[in-house]
Order: sequence, then C-alpha cells, then structure tokens
Amino acid sequence: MLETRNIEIYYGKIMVVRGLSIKVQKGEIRAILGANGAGKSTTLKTIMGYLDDQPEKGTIWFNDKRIDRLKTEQIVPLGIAYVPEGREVFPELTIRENLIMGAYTRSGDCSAEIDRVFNYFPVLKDRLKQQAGTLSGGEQQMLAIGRALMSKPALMILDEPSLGLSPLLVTEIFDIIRTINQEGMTILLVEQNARKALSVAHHAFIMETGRIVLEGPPDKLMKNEDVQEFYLGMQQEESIKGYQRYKRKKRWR
Amino acid sequence: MSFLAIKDLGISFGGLTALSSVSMNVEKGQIFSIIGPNGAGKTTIFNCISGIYRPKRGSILFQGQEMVGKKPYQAAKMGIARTFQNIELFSHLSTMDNLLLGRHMHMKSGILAGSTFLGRNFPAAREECLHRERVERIIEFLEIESARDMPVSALPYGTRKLVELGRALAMEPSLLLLDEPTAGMNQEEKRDMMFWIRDIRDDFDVTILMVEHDMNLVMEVSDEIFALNFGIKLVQGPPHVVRNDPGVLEAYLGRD
Amino acid sequence: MAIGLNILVGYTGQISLGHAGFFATGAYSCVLLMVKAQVPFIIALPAAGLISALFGFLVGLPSLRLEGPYLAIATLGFGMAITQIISHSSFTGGHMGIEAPKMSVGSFVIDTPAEQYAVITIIAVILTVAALNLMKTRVGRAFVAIRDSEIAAEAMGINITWFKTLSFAVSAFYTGIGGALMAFALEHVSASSFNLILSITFLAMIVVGGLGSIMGSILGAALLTYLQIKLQIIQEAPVIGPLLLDISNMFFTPEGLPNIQSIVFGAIMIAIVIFEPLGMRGIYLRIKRYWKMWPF
Amino acid sequence: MQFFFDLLVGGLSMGACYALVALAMVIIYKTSEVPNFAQGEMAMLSTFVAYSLMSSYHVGFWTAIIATLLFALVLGFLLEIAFLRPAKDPTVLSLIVITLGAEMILYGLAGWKWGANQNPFQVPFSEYSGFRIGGVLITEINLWTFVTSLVIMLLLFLFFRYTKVGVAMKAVQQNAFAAKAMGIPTRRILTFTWGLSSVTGAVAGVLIAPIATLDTNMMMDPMLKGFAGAVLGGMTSLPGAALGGYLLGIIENCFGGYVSLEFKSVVAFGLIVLILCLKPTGLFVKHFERKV
Amino acid sequence: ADKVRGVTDTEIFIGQWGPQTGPAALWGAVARGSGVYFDLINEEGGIHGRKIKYFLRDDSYNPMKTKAIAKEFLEEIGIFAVVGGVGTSTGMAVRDYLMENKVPWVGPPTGSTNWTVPMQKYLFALYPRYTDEAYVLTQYAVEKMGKKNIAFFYQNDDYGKEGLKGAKDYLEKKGMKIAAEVPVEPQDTDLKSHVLKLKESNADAVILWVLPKHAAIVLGTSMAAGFKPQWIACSTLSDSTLMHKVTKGLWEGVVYANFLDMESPLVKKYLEAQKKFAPKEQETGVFFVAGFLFAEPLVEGLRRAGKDLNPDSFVKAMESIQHWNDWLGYDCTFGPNERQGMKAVYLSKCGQGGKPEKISDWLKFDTAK
Ligand SMILES: Nc1ncnc2c1ncn2[C@@H]1O[C@H](COP(=O)(O)OP(=O)(O)OP(=O)(O)O)[C@@H](O)[C@H]1O
Ligand SMILES: Nc1ncnc2c1ncn2[C@@H]1O[C@H](COP(=O)(O)OP(=O)(O)OP(=O)(O)O)[C@@H](O)[C@H]1O
Ligand SMILES: [Mg+2]
Ligand SMILES: [Mg+2]
Repeated sequence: MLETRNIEIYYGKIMVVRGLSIKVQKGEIRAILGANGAGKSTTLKTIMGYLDDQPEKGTIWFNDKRIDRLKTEQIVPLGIAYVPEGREVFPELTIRENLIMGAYTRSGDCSAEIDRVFNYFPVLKDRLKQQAGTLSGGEQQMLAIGRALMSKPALMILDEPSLGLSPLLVTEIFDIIRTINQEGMTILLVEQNARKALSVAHHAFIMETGRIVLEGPPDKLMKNEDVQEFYLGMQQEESIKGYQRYKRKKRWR
Repeated sequence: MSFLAIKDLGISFGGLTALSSVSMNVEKGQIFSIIGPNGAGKTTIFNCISGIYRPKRGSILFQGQEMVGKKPYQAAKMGIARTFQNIELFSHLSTMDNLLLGRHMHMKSGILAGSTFLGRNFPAAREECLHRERVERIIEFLEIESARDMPVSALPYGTRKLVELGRALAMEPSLLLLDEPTAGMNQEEKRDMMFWIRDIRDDFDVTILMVEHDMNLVMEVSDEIFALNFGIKLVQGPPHVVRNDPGVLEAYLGRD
Repeated sequence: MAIGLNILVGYTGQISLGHAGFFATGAYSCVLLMVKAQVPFIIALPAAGLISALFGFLVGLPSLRLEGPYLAIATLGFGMAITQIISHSSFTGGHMGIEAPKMSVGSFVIDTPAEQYAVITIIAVILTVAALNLMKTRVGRAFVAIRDSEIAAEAMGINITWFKTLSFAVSAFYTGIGGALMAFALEHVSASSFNLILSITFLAMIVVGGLGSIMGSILGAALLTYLQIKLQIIQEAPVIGPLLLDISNMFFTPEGLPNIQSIVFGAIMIAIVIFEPLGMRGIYLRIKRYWKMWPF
Repeated sequence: MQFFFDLLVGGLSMGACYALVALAMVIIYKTSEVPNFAQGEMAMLSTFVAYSLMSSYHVGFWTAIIATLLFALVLGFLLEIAFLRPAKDPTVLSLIVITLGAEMILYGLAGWKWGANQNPFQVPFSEYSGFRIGGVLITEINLWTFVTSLVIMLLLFLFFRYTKVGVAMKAVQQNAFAAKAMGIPTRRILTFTWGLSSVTGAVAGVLIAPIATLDTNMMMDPMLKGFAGAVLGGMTSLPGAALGGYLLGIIENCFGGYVSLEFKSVVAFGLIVLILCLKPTGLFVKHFERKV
Repeated sequence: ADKVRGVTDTEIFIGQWGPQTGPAALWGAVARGSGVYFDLINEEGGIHGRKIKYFLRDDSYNPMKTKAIAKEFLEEIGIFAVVGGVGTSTGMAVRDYLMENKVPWVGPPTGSTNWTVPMQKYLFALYPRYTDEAYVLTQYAVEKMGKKNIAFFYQNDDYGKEGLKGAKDYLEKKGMKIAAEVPVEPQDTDLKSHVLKLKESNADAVILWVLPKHAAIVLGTSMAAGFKPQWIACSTLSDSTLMHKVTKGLWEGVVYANFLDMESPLVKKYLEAQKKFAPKEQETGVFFVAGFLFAEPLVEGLRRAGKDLNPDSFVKAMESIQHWNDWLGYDCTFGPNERQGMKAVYLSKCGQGGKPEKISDWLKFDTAK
C-alpha cells in the first residue's frame, strides 16, 4: 500500500536517511523502532511531503501512485492521516474546532465521526469548548489522534502516539490502534515503547542512523539479543544494581 | 520542617478543578516522584511550585519560605530549577549558550561591565570564563559534547531533553523539578537517564521532584512516590507500597 | 545607528515603530543641552543617550505586557507624540527646528567634514565594540533568551520585566546617540524629519543588514543610506536613466519618476527577506565560507 | 447637544472607514500573525484604479467599483504569491518587513503613475445631503459608509465563525504544520485571505476618497488609525476590530471637538497605549496564556 | 580672475531642491517649472555666453534630506546659487549653512518672514510675506466685502501661524475680534470636528491657510454640515482650476489671493516652452508656472552682474533691480537693505467652471498699512 524505495534525505548537507526501503501492506500495522535521532520522524515527514525537495533520491508510492514531491495538501486527500510527534494541536481553537479541522478534506456532515472519537476518548467530550492549548499533555495527545481519525483515512501514520501518556492510557491507545486496524485501517507507527509496539504490530523495522538494520515479525525480533537489551530493557537489572554505567555504542555496523 | 512542604494546595481553571487540597512533604535529598493519569494535575503542581501558576489556596513552603505569590524568576533565585514537559529551550541558541543562560543567576556583570571589556582580565571576561568552565563540566557529565555548538532546534528530541536537564543543572539548584524527563526516549536512553538522576542527586546534592510515566524507572529510582488522580491524592509511600495500591492500579497502571 | 534597534528587535524580538522618536529625543536633547545649557559636547552626547534611554525605559514599561502588533502600535504612538510635542513647543524651536552647534572636544572645534566624519566613526566604533561585548555576555544572552522563550527565561531566574525594559533603554540609548550624531552631521534638527518613514527605514536597515547581527546593522545602514543618495539622481545614470524616462513617458508620468526610490527600496527589502533572510551578514558569511574553501 | 451628535455622526462615519481597514488587517493577521502595513496602499491603489476607470475611460460608477474590487482581489493574490510566499522560513518580523516593502513599492508605483495631484472622486450619492434625525444631518455617504461597513463586518464574522474555510484560516495561523497534516492547503488559504482583505480595504478606500479627495497619501492616516483600531479591538477579533475602529473615530472627533484639535490624532494613540497597559491584548480578546 | 564656485566659462551651476515624492510632492512642480525656464534661457543663448546647468534634487519635504542635499550641492557639485526650494522648515534647515558659504539664494517659494528677518545678504525673497498677505485679505474681506465675523482655518505650523498673525494684526487694529482660529495638523484627513468648531463660531467668512487637500476636505465637510460662509483663500490655493476640480465645483465663489499674473503674455510663452521641453508635464498649473517666476529675477540678476560673476557681484546686481516689471510678478524691488522683492497680491474669485475672475488690482502692502 505504502512503499518507500531507497530514499535518501538530507538536511542541508547532512544525510539523515540513507537509502531506506520500507513497505506497508494493506490492513497491517507496521512499526518503526529506533534510537533517538535515527531519522524516524524525518522519514515520516518526508512521506507526508513536509520537506521541500526531499527525498533527494528514491521514490515513495502510495496505492501505486507516486507521491514523493507532492505537497502535503495533495497527499492527505489520498487517504493518509498523520499524527505528528509532539501533539501539534491548534492551541486556540476549541476541541470541537480542532476535530472539524481533522475532517477538512471531507465534505458533508462529520458529527458521526465526532461521536466516534468521543467514544474512544470520553474525556474530550466533557471539554468540547475548551481551548486545546490548555489541555494536559495526555489529553492533547488524545485529541491529536482523534483529529486524525476524523478524515477516515485508509492509512494512518502515527509518530510516537504514546509519548507522555500514562501506562493505562498507553494500553488504551494501543487497544484503540488495534481496534481501528481491525476495522480495516492500515497503520504505520513510530514508537519508543517497543514492547507495546511489538505487541500490536504485524511487522516491525528497526532503524539506526538512517538505515533499517533489522526487520521482521515481532516474535522474531523479540528473540534478538540486541533488541532485548536496547529496546525492551530486559537485562537492565544487574547493571542498575551494580551502579555501573556502561554503554555499548556502535551497534550493527 | 520538611525541605518542601505543600499544604492544602488548590487551583482551578474556569470551573475545572485541576488540584483540590493536595498536601505532600519532600525531604532533603530525596528522589520524589509524582505519578498519575493524564490531566491529573502533575504539571500543575510543578507550575505552582515554580511560580508560573498562582494557586487559589494552600501554601508551598520551600526551606521554610512561602512560595505562593513568588514570580518564576524569584523561585529560580531561591534554588528551584525545572525542566518542561514540552521542552522549552532557547531554540535559536547553541547548547552552550543555553547552559550559560542557566548560569545567569550566578553571574553578575551588568550593562556597563558587559559592554566595556577589552581583554581577558576585565571582570566580565573573567567571570565569563569561569562559568564556561562550569558549563563544560556539565556537558561532559551528560555526554552531549557533540551538541555543544549546535543550535538546539536541530537536535533530536532526546538530546534536547538532555540539554534542558543540563540547563537546569547549570542553575545549581537545591530543588530540581523534572517533568517527564524520559518521554520520547527508548529503553537504553531511559536507563542512562535513570543513572543520571541518581548521580545528580548524589553528586550535585539536590533534591529531585519528578513527574514520570515510565513505571519501571519510577519504581527503580524513587525514594517516595505520590500518586495523584483528578487533583486528589491517591496514595503516598515508597515504591512497593504504591505499586500494589489498588487505587493506583485501577486509575493509572491498569491491569498489565 | 541601526545597532540600537537591532538590540531591541533582533535580540529580544520586540518590534518598535517608534525609534524615530528616540532618534529625535537624542538629537534634540543633545543640541538643547549644548545650546541652552552650554554643556560641552563630550558630556552632552552621553547625556543625550541617557535621556533617550530614560525615555526608552518609560516606553519599555508598558511594553512588558505587550507583544507583536500591540507593541508596534504603542511605540508608534510614542514616536508620533514626541514629534508632535517637539514641533509645537517653542523651547525646541517648533517646526523650524534648531541649528546644532559645532562639535568640540575641549577647545578643539571640529568643523571640517573630514574631522566630523572621523569623530563620528570613532564614536561608532566604540559603541559597536561595546554592543558586541554586551551581546556576548550575561545581559545580551538574557535578551536573546527572552525572545526565544519567556517562560523558560523566567525559569532561569531572568527577571523579564527588568530585562525587557532594559533592552528598550539600551536600544534607545544607541538610537539617541545616533540621533545626536546625526544632528551634528547635518548641523540642524527639525521635528518633521523624525517621521514614521524614518522608523521604517531603521527597521529596513537592520533587516537588510541581518537580524541579530551588529555587523549586519552597520552594513545595512551604510547600504541604504548610500542608495538613498544615489537613487535620487537615477535619471542621470547611463542607460538606465533614459530607459526609465522612456518607460515613464509610455506608462507613467515622468514627474513621478523620483518615486522609483521608494520602489527600489521596497524591492530591496523584500528581496533580502526572500532570498537572504540573514541579510548582508548572510552574504558575508557565504563569501567567507567560499574563500575558506578556495581553491577547492 | 446637537454639537455632540454632530461629532458622533462624524466619528461614526470616519470610524466606519477605520473599521473597514481594521477588518482588512485583522483578516490577514488572523491567518499569518502579520500586521499588513501595505493595507493602506493596496486600498489607495485600488481606489485610483476606480478613479482612472471613471475619469479616463468613462466607465459607470458601479461597473468601475466591481472592476476595482476584482482588481483588489487580484492585487491581494499577487502580493501574497509574489512577495510573501517565496520567503523561506519567515519570521513574523521578516513578514512585516515584506509588507513594509510592498507598501513602499505600491506607494512608489502610484506616485509614478498618478503623480502628486489631488483628484476628485465622484460617487453617485451625495456627500452633502441626506436625512435629518432631530437636527442632525446624516448624509447619504455617511449612511453608505456605515451600512457597508456593518454588512461587510457581519459577512466576515459569519464566514469565520461558521464555514470550514473560515475555521481553517484560524487553524493555519496557529499551527501551520498541523494544518498541513489536516490536508488544509495552507498556501492557498493565505492567498485567499490576502485577496479577501484587499477587497475589504478597497471598499474602505472607495468610501474615504469622496470626502478626503484622492491622492497617493490618502490612506496613510486611515491605515494607521485602522491598525490602531484593530489593536484596540484585539487584532484577532473581527467584531473587536470593527468596534475599535468606531471607537477610535468617535473618541478622536470628541477630543477634537471638546479638547484640542492639535493633539487629536496623537491622543488616539495615547489612549490606546493606556488601554493596552490595562488590557495587553486589546479590549475584546481573551489573553491566551501558553501552557507549559 | 579667481575661480568662482559653480561658474565656468561656459556654465553656471544652479541648484534647487523640492519634494518630488511623499506627502508634499504637489509642490514639486515648482522646481520642474524652474527647470523648463532655464532650458528656455539656454535656448535663447544663455547668459553672457554661459549656459545654466540645473540640478534638481528631491528632498521629500524632509529637512534632514534637504540638509544632505545642500551639502551635496556645495561639497560635491559646487553650485553657484540656489533658486526656489519649496518648504519653510526645509529651507530653514539649510539657510544658515548656505549663507555662511555665500551661496546666493533667490526666491524661496514660501512667504515666511524668516527669509528676510533678520536680513541675509545672499538671500532674496520674492514670495509675498504671509503676514502681509493675510493682512490685506482680511482687510479686503472686512472693507470691501463687509464681513464682520471672520474665522481663520490654518495649518498648524509656521505657514499657517504667520497667516494667522497677519489676520489678527489687521483685526486688532480695527478693534475687531477673530471669530475662531482652528488649526489642522498636516496629516489629518478627518476634519469633521474642525468644521463643527468653525460652524459654532457663526463666522460669515473663513480664511483658509492650509494645503489644497485640506481646503477641499473642509469645503466638502462644511457643505455637508450646512455651513456656508464666504471662503477666502491664501495664495498657495490660487490654482482655481485645480481647486475647482478637487472640490467638485464647491470652489466656485471663493475669493483668493494671487502673487503671479496668469494673464501676462509671458505665461503663454512659458507654456509653449513647456510643450517643447517637458511635453509630458501634466501639472502646468499655478505651481508649475511659479517655478518660472522664482527663477526670473535670478536670471535678471545674472544678466546684470555681467561677465564677471561672483556672489558679491551678483548681490550688487540684484540690489540694482528696482521696480522691475518684466516678469510674472509685480514690481520687483531689491536694495542694499531690502531683500523682500515683491510686496503685493491681487485678488480673484473663482467663477463658473473654475475660471478665475480678477476682482482687484495689485494690492500693495505698504499702502495697505
Ligand atoms: N531541521 C533540522 N536541521 C538539521 N538537522 C536536523 C533537523 N531536524 C532533525 N535533524 C537531524 O536529523 C536526525 C534525525 O532526526 P529525527 O527527528 O528524524 O529523529 P527521530 O528518529 O525521530 O528521533 P526521536 O526519537 O528523538 O524523535 C537527527 O540527527 C537530527 O539531529
Ligand atoms: N491554563 C489552563 N487553563 C485551563 N485548564 C488548564 C490549564 N492548565 C491546566 N489545565 C487543566 O488542568 C488539568 C491538569 O493539567 P496538568 O497539565 O497538570 O496535567 P498532568 O497531570 O501534567 O497531565 P499529563 O500527564 O497529561 O501531562 C488538565 O485537565 C488541564 O486541561
Ligand atoms: Mg522523532
Ligand atoms: Mg503534564
């Protein structure tokens, strides 16, 4: 459904993404994991057409249509919704207006969608007229996801949806992700919470300094020692107890 | 007398009660965590302590002094430093300058001294050198040397969080407020952060008040945990007590 | 003396449309001090700066709570009020303005243009060095911090109220000195010179030169002043002159041709912002980088 | 008392013009946080177009007006596309500088084309007669000005409140990044606002010209006053801007009538500074505190 | 002979500033008019074999720029004399500078007393003084038109204030009181409250000492307010065709002062020159022609000074001009202690379609008092 072929992305002269190829099949949840600064958000932004003149090399395809070099406003109507990193709500608009904006590309009445969002996130319903900027961090995250749902996209791209959410809500959000996926929506997910991400994904990529270094179904990845150590934090106990700070840098080179 | 004593704190925003009658005592040298669902009022507590919000009632005694009604810069002068949930860096400046701004309070040169030096030996220049050294030490400690001269807006999220932490440290506070210090980090980075938090407490001799959603981390490092829901206290106690509290399980942790 | 405004706008991000007001304050207070109170030049000049700074301080006070367009209007109001008051007060010579005395240091009177130029350059250099220094140290950093994030700046223990007002005062000080020097260079001050267009020109200077850069301010000021002089006689320029005259004859009116000044000015301002947001400093940096790489 | 009502009517009709300029500025400000300093000149140029059509080509008034409004629309589009759009990572300040630059260009062009002469602007309604309410004469042009400004204000208000494009305009201003993610064509929206604003401003120009006579400097004062009115009302609120414009007109006239003519214009600004000190975001806008 | 600044064997350098852009650009026509006059003189063979080289600079009515221009004139170009130069505050910014450097200056186009009080050796004023002009206008209104209640509407600067002073002088002498004095700021466009003030005063005549723009607005606004006094205008508003046009006909019936004789045969010749040298010039009204007037005595002075031209010989020559009438003005007279060349105006009334109708002869100021 979505595919990037060997894309390279530059910030000025610095190459941030180096020949990245990923595929997302229809009906799937795919996750991208990776350390800070690996280039995950950059990749998503490029897919969404945010970065002018990027990708420098390579192509991006959505439903057999080439979408690299299109403008964001041309990409969204094709059926892609995007939840940016760090919430990015419209701070001075009310929650209701925020949601309406989510349905900008769709014509007609959207009250049914609004109800659906309130069904997922009842908190928002009580705050219909509150300015979004005064919501707590987590509430804003819910609004951002809800807003993306408004356009009934075929593919939803989420950048760290669990950022700043309480454990209970993280669970809920992932439940919701699973639900909407079962309702037929394809999902591409960038996450730091590897455990959760792997628990819902059908397929995952691990990204380091602009490259995919590992990919496969979650159960396979879970067995990988490095993944266990760096993303799932399974071997942390002893090192904490020993008050020892050690870091294995330069992996997968 | 506790190091930080919050008593009966209450605040509301146009009908919405964000905090109602919250009390807590933080002892010197503790790592004290506040947990709670989204919108519980955790950040609001921070904002009250650091003078950004003015609570409707209650008192906040910091080292015996009333904080309610103080301006943020006064709070800073009294030794309270903080980081922000959504990162508030001086985005056009380099990491170095950001940290130097943390030293602002400890520097003295005014307009006259600042504008009239010609060599190393003028007071303003000497002061500048001194503080730059301090900042270098913090940069080294947090291992963000590579970011030293980069404008912070070009740094990845996780590094920006570190810079913000560094800036707070540069203030040499006696109380450090950390709002979700590890949000957006992966396990490995979180683990580093965990060490740092401990090291900071030990090496820099500060008391740490922290809001965090990562339970592993909270349970590991905290001496005391305060759980909050809808602006009301759920429980307070050491990790093992809070972890098994049914209220916390239900409202916050979920069945995991 | 665009440096002053650059401190305000470039460093603390506050927009002022009233700098002509400070310019006027500086010019008038210096001249009046010398003419009416017989104060010697070396004292009157800094005094004029300080008086402007005082005004800056007063104007800065309400600005604490204002930002963006609100601030622009408030400062605009100040600029207009000052010129209005000056031009209606006989103490300041009314509309006619007053003659400025010669500059003098001790018994040494500066009267040839070359000497004048030298003195002004020296003062400008001193002030520039001071501004550069200031921006590198504590106070300057605080100014920038306020621009980027007030909340964070305050959490650093920076007293925003104080520093914002201070930035206004410092900026007014520079502009005031600039005004005073201008008064001597032209040997005359007159209220109607200090109009909104002057404030806009100041703003243009710093943008053209490069925001937040002191070198840039100087370059910008120099370029625009030069253009201002040269564009007047554009009809006399080879090739372009006759061509423009022809265009005027065909589509416009020839007597309207001097308006080309304003068009060129506007176009330069826009072009700089569009193509070189860092202004002249950006160009300078690029050239520097280019030479560093040379011959590769 | 009659004196007062006369002042009031004068204030209201001038205020209506200020209000229109204020509205025009607010429209652009709402989407891009830029006070558009070229607004006055845009209106002036449009009015000149109407004038030229009528005097040189003998086009009828209403045809000329419609042509002018179209011209204004296109002018707004053009300015946005040619000057604002190409700016790389613009800050508010650089955008302001662009509008100042545009102001100078337009002013220069108008001066080049039409010289410095005063020109009479003919309208098909009378400047001197109208109807009386209790001895106070309300001229036809007063009435037109007043009604037009009210209608435009109402239309704009409804547009921003109830249409999706209207809300999208606000959204673009607050977070252009997120607006794009919603599929909102941010650039087209910006271009559109410039057109809309330009038309509103042109209406103001056409209404001011018959009384103030047409020359290249015609809009300088109304532009500043309109801006001040917009600020007084809060810069982002349409009704606020309109009210601010009216208030300014009335205050100015009353001050001129009762206190001092010399400081009439300055007082308006002084007052605004005072009000801003008490209410930093104008009379009608809630101060938005950024939450951390 | 020593080299004289701005004079060569073949050329004389003459400079003028004038607002070509900005709010006062209307007056820029004066400086362009002078330019055409010099072209004409040059075509006729110049003066004693020298042609006039004319430098026109735009100061946008900004004294700071005027000063810069004066410096350019002296330090870069090196001019012999200045002619015209619209604006009082702009002129004042450079007066002392020009005088110190012995630059003859003929005909600053405003009627300010500052040109001649105190007397400046190298400065020859032509424009009738505003104070005197206002004096005779008021006198005419009272004595010939029988007006009893006279109000004064003036621009709030020295231009307007000098006019006001003249009017008050006359009224005081007659023991009359001024009905109202209403100032207007140059930048104002909304004059409703001004008009109401005038109306309150119940004046039967209002003297206008303002810009054309304000005159137009105030007439329109008064009309709307139902206030219809006899309007009397100063000589800066003497272009009745223009005024008739911008006021959409309201100017009809207005009485105003003239300082230049538009019926003189010279005008025809000058306008032909304009067709030749500046065919595209549109503003050939009074201001444009005034540009000729201010330059005429200068050229006459240059002629009389002869081949051996320097500032002092020029001053001598100028001082020899007595009751000279071969120009657009009236009775040009200078002398060793006289620097105000012209001291008379005549009055006209705007007739149908803006046609000027002369209603008085030249009114000489000294006989008036
Ligand atoms: N505007 C920019 N200019 C220059 N470099 C940038 C810019 N934005 C990001 N980068 C660099 O690009 C790299 C990738 O950044 P990106 O935000 O995509 O990382 P990420 O994988 O999303 O990390 P995180 O988990 O912290 O969000 C980083 O090294 C960062 O420093
Ligand atoms: N300035 C404000 N205006 C209106 N409501 C506010 C304001 N600040 C906070 N609130 C509300 O107060 C409640 C508590 O917010 P707070 O930011 O303290 O939550 P939090 O516990 O930090 O949550 P999170 O973990 O999601 O960051 C929220 O419901 C929020 O909407
Ligand atoms: Mg990211
Ligand atoms: Mg929070």
